[in-house]
Amino acid sequence: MSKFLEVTNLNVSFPTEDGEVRASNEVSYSVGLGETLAIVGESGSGKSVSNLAVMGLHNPVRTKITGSAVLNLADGPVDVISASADTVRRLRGKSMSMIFQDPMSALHPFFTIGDQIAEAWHLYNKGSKKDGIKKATEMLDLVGIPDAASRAHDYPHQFSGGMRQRAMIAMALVNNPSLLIADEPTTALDVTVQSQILQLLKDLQKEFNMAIILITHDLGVVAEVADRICVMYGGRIVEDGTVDDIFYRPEHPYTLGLLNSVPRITAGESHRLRAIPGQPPSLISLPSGCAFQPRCEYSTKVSSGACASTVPSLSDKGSGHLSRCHLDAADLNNLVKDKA
Amino acid sequence: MTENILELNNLTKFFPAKAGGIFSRAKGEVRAVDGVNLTVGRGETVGLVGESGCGKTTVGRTVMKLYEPTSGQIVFDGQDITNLDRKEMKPIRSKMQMIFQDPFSSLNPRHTVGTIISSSFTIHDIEPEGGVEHAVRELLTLVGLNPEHINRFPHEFSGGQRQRIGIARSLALKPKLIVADEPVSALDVSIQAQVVNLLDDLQKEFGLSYLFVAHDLSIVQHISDRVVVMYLGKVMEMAPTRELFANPRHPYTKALLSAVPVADPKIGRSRERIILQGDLPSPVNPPSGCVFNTRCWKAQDICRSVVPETIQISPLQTVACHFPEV
Amino acid sequence: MSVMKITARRLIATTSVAALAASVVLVGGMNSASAATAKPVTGGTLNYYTHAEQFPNLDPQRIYTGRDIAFLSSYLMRTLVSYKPVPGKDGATLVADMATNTGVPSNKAKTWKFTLRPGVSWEDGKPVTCADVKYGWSRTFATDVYVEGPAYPIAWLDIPKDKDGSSAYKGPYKKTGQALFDKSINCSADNRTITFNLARTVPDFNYYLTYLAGGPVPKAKDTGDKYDLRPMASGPYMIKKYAINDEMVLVRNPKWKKSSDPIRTPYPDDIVVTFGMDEDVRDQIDLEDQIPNGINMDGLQPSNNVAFFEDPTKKNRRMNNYDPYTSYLAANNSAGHLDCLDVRKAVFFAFDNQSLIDLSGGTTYYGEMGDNPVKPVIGMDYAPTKGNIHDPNFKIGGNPEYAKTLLEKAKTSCPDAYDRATNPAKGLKYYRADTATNKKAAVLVEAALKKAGFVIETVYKPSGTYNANLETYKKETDFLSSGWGADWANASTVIPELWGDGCCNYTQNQKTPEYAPFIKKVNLALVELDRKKQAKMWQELSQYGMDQYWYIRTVFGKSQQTWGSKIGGVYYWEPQGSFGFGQIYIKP
Amino acid sequence: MLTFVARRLAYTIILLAIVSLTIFFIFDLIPVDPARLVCSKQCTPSLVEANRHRLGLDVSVLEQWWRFIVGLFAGRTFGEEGIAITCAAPALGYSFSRHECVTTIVAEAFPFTLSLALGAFVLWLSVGISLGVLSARKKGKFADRAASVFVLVGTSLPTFITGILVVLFIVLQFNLVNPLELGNWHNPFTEPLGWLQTFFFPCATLALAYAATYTRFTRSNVIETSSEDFIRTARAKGLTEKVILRKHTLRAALAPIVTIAGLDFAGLLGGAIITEGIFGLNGLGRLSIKAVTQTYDLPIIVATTLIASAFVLIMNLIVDIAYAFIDPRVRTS
Repeated sequence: MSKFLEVTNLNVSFPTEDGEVRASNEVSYSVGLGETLAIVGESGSGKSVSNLAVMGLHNPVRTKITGSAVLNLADGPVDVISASADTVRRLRGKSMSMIFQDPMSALHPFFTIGDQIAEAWHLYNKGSKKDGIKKATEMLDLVGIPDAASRAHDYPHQFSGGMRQRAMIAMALVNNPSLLIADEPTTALDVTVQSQILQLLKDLQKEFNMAIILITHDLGVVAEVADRICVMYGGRIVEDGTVDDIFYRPEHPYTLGLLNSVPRITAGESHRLRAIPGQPPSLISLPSGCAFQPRCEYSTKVSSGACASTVPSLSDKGSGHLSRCHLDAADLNNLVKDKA
Repeated sequence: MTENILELNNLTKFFPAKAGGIFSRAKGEVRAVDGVNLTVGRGETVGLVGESGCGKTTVGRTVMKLYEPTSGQIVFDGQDITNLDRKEMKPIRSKMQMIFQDPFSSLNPRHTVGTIISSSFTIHDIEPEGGVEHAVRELLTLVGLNPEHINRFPHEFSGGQRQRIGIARSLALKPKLIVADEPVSALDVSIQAQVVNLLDDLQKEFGLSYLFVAHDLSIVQHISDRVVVMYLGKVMEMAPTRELFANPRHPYTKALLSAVPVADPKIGRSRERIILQGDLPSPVNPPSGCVFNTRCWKAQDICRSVVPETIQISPLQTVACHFPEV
Repeated sequence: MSVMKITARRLIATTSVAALAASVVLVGGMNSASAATAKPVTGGTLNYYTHAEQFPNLDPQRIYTGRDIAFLSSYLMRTLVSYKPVPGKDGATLVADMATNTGVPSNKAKTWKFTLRPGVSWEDGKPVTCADVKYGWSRTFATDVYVEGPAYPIAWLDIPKDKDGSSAYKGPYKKTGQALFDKSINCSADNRTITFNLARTVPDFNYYLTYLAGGPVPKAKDTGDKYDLRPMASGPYMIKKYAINDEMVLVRNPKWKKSSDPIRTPYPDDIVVTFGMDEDVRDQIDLEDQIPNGINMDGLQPSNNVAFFEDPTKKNRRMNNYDPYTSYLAANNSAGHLDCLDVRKAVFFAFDNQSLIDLSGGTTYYGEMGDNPVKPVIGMDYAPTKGNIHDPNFKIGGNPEYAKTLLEKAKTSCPDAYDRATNPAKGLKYYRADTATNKKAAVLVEAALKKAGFVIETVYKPSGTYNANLETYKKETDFLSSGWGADWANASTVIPELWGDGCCNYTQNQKTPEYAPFIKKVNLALVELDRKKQAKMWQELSQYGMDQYWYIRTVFGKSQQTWGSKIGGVYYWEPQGSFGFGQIYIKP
Repeated sequence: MLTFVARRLAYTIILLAIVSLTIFFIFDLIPVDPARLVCSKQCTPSLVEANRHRLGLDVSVLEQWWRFIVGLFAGRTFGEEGIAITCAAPALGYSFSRHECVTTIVAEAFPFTLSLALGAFVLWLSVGISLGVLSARKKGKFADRAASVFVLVGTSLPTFITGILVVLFIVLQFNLVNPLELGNWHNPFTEPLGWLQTFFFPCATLALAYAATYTRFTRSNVIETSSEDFIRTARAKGLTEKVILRKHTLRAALAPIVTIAGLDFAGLLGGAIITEGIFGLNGLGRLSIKAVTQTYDLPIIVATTLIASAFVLIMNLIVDIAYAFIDPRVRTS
């Protein structure tokens, strides 16, 4: 059975004066209805780029996109990469929606929250202006904004950060889309508000049976809401697996490093953090071979210097857990144990 | 020599809330910091946490005398610096340094790294042993940067490296206290760990004291000896790190901790979560009684009318709550 | 938008303006419109255009400029006596206008009598009376209201003076001293004969009556300051519209009778003056003959002169004449400045006059070196002086060697002045208005003087306020440049004003030992009734001042006029230094 | 909002008082004696003194200023004894060189300035904004390059050059306007064609430079706004590009233009000296420049300077209020 969104071999690059920025390289992932896929990576890992491509939000002139991203809609599949711009536009907001990191700048400062939500509704529904505001109020109520009927007439700057993000969600969901792409939706928010928003997303997913793609750098957030995780590094997916696969059976040295570098609130004794040395690579001049190789403490363990010369393939060691590393998962495990 | 490098006694900082225009009078005041008592011991790291708008950054800046305190007392290294003027603060400033959140805007883009770091010497008219350049190179080495890069400009460095430059600058005068205002929150996860480790190492090497202002509880837990939790300008709870995280006494601390996502799915799934309702009230018009009462699930009538006393629960732990957790 | 041309001529125009008469010095071989040979025709609209936004004044008692007197007296306002409206030398002849003759002097020219012609009337039909003339004269005394016009009546009429030198009569509005004034001018019973009683002999009194200021104003129509906008007409035209910054429209005055006016014949049906024309646009109109029935009232910008005056196809649309003005460089003769004849002479011989004249347009358009404050066009009062430009050592491009020898002489004759002029720590100061042209000129002056061993510094003063501050500057600077024109064909309006106790003596010569005998002779010359004898005295006085080098150099200026191809009857009216407006007609 | 307006109004009035007082002090400091300027051949001390009295310069600066302020509200009488001239309120002074109350002179000049400013304003806004939007939309393409040439020409050619070229070629060479009628006033309501004849070319000349600036400004604002997050949001909603541009981008991109356009317009209301000069328009700019350079007519200089600053201050107020309507963040905070 095919999943709702199937992204296959997606390449996104931007030609610039300094060279081609290869932001997304042979990226493949999929997400089903009711499922949450987290895409994890640091800044510059290309984690947002492929999703913007799915939404058709890249500047068509300045972006080169190849590969496919198929939405399996009720009336048949559509490849949003090859479809016409207008076709993709008609899917935006209706079949797939997106929310962004900074809800302040993502909302138009000059229009009321209600108007902005109603505008999205009017695109795909017939109704009077009044109906639109009514629908907007309904949605605001749904996302937990108290006194929604009067708050609908407020402007974004009159909302708090958390409420703005709720309003963004209300706007994204007003046409009942099957896919919600949430790009760092809680990064700009305080922790107490973050947990509210994450809970809201979970509740709404249940209610609407949505597929959610959560783009984030925060492993804590991922651990709490994701079903599957794709870890990205240097524009490539380096590891892809279930939450437990990634957190308890990581097969890529980068994933491992990332997990180790996060201080854990539950850890009893404070220990020295195991930082990953070096800097993330530039997408313009990726290292040859494995992009992580310059920072990888295990690269010397691979014979014949393959790490520096050959890009490892994203291989499935069974059970749908994929990793892009020259080292075998078992070998990696042994090396980690040796070190400890 | 006193035991504490820094003592804040009932520190208060109010900002006038203006409505604009030259004839408008102040409409009220933002009670950014409202009666904060806090100590930082020598060689100790005190984490100052809370959500945005809780006043933690204002505390840091008031300590540095970047803001004039409205009332209260700041004692640094045994000396009351509350009412010192700019000139009198100058010798103090060399012993008290600040690291900022944004490594992009806190470094002058037109100056080389060497100039930026050596400015600490020139401002205070200090000639370090072996000359300024030698000292700068040593500092660069110390924070893990290539000393050969002394003549490069800030934009030639990555975010983490820039934060290292900021740290090198603050270390130039061998300070006793460093106020670190969200020093890693602008950095990527893998880089955050590098900087946190660096701060750890430097503390061990120089016996530094840190007042570590951050919103990221996991980082604070990792680096701090003691943690102070603030909410709407007031200290809610203060405790040794382990105590605080293992056994939070203030409902707000508890909610805050439970809201922090844990990078461990199993724990995340199993633990009980407290999701606070609503948003932070406005600091211009804070709730009466306990400032947390509007979001507190344990709030009673008394919470809405009486400001809770700060209770000493154990020698090192205080909490300001009518109904602390047990 | 216009860049103000601060040429020497402009400076003159702002300090003083005048008219003169007598002998004609047409520029040899230059283009000048021939007098009307064709028969003039009546009809059409005559256009004038100017960059100025208005006439400086229309109120007769406030007018001092030759061009405006020429214009207004030709069309609008008659005077008791007028200059003959003809080209050439004859133009300086006085003719009776509203009066029946050019005046009858008696009592050693202390009493002058005039009689009004019958039929002379205002535009409202009322006759012009002696009372009107008397009232007109009285207005000159209202110095708190009118300051612009000539002030000869205050100096001449037999009215006592207050302690501060002002007249005891304060004009018709304050009426202080009215009885004193009433005694000085008498009207006959029929209100047509007017008698002026003067405090001293004024041989050339009747020349003043060519000024509009000496003309009548009907008391009933006097609107004070506002009379300047709408004066009553007595001439063949009257004002239909006068809007500052816009235009003036003159139409025929139905009450004017040819029978009462021996000198005017109105040709155009109406006359329109357009104000505020951009200078580039104005010149372009002339160059391309855009308005064939139009006349440029200002003259072209110097940069356009060559294009117009050297194009033979335009030869009937232009003229180039000596104007009434002399521009001069006055030396500060007071102690502590150029109080040394040898030094002043050295400056004179050091000057590179050729370059300076070339800079301003050359001898063709700007003017020629003069030898006198009095200009040849004035007639009998001018005679070439000895010395200065006629000195064998004078070189128009400068003679630094000779200047050096003079300076060497000064070292012993007046060591203080020598020291000031040559000591690098002191040096001479030359105050000039801060304009582009002056800056270029200053370079030439400084270079020439330095060559002769002088130390000189040019001090630039704000150009807009330069003239207003001349009284202060004249005491501080070592040189001051300005200009002057005679009020009429008598050096009595030149020499006392520039070197004596008149308005515009910038030489600071009053404290020099040479001044006392000079002013004594000036006062004698002023009351000399024998015109020939008087002329001789002026010539001697010119020579005297030039010998002292009170003026270091003088330049006799020229001016140019241009007009459209359908304009006929143009000539240069010598005494007014302007068009003879009254004879201009539109060619069919 | 009402208190905001009232407060700003009070603020504006006080500022105007300060500005006017400053103007009086400045003109007092300038080393020019207007009393001396107007007398010609015979500048005796008594004459200068009489003149000072006539011009009202024989009292202290504060007194001069106070008389001016009183005159603004109560009218003023100049001169005395039989020839007194009364200027009705609001009296801005009396010009002895123009023999007219300054208020009348200004009232005559203002329609020219207003016509010029308004005409140019409409032209440059419509041209500037549409070109700016076009070139932002076609960034890097031919239309954008053509627009950038226009911007270059418009911003680098000073008005005095374009103005003279326009006059010399269009007016004189092709005889589109009779040079003697250049600058004639025509009532735009009763003689629209005459008005156009007088004002079209000056407005176009003046608008050229401004339109170029506004093209550049609009272009960069539209490009900048297009990369704003909320535009991405609008796109993510599924809005068409047309709606995004018209509703979302332009609304935000053009808001700052209100401020600069208001102030530019206010600046022009004080008089466009160069353009008025070239085209012979007797507006406030020409009035002041002539008063300064030719007649040193102090009452006119004071009045025009004050009027120009009043326009700027008042327009500032209007712009602020307008901005509050456009940008809810200003309104509600």
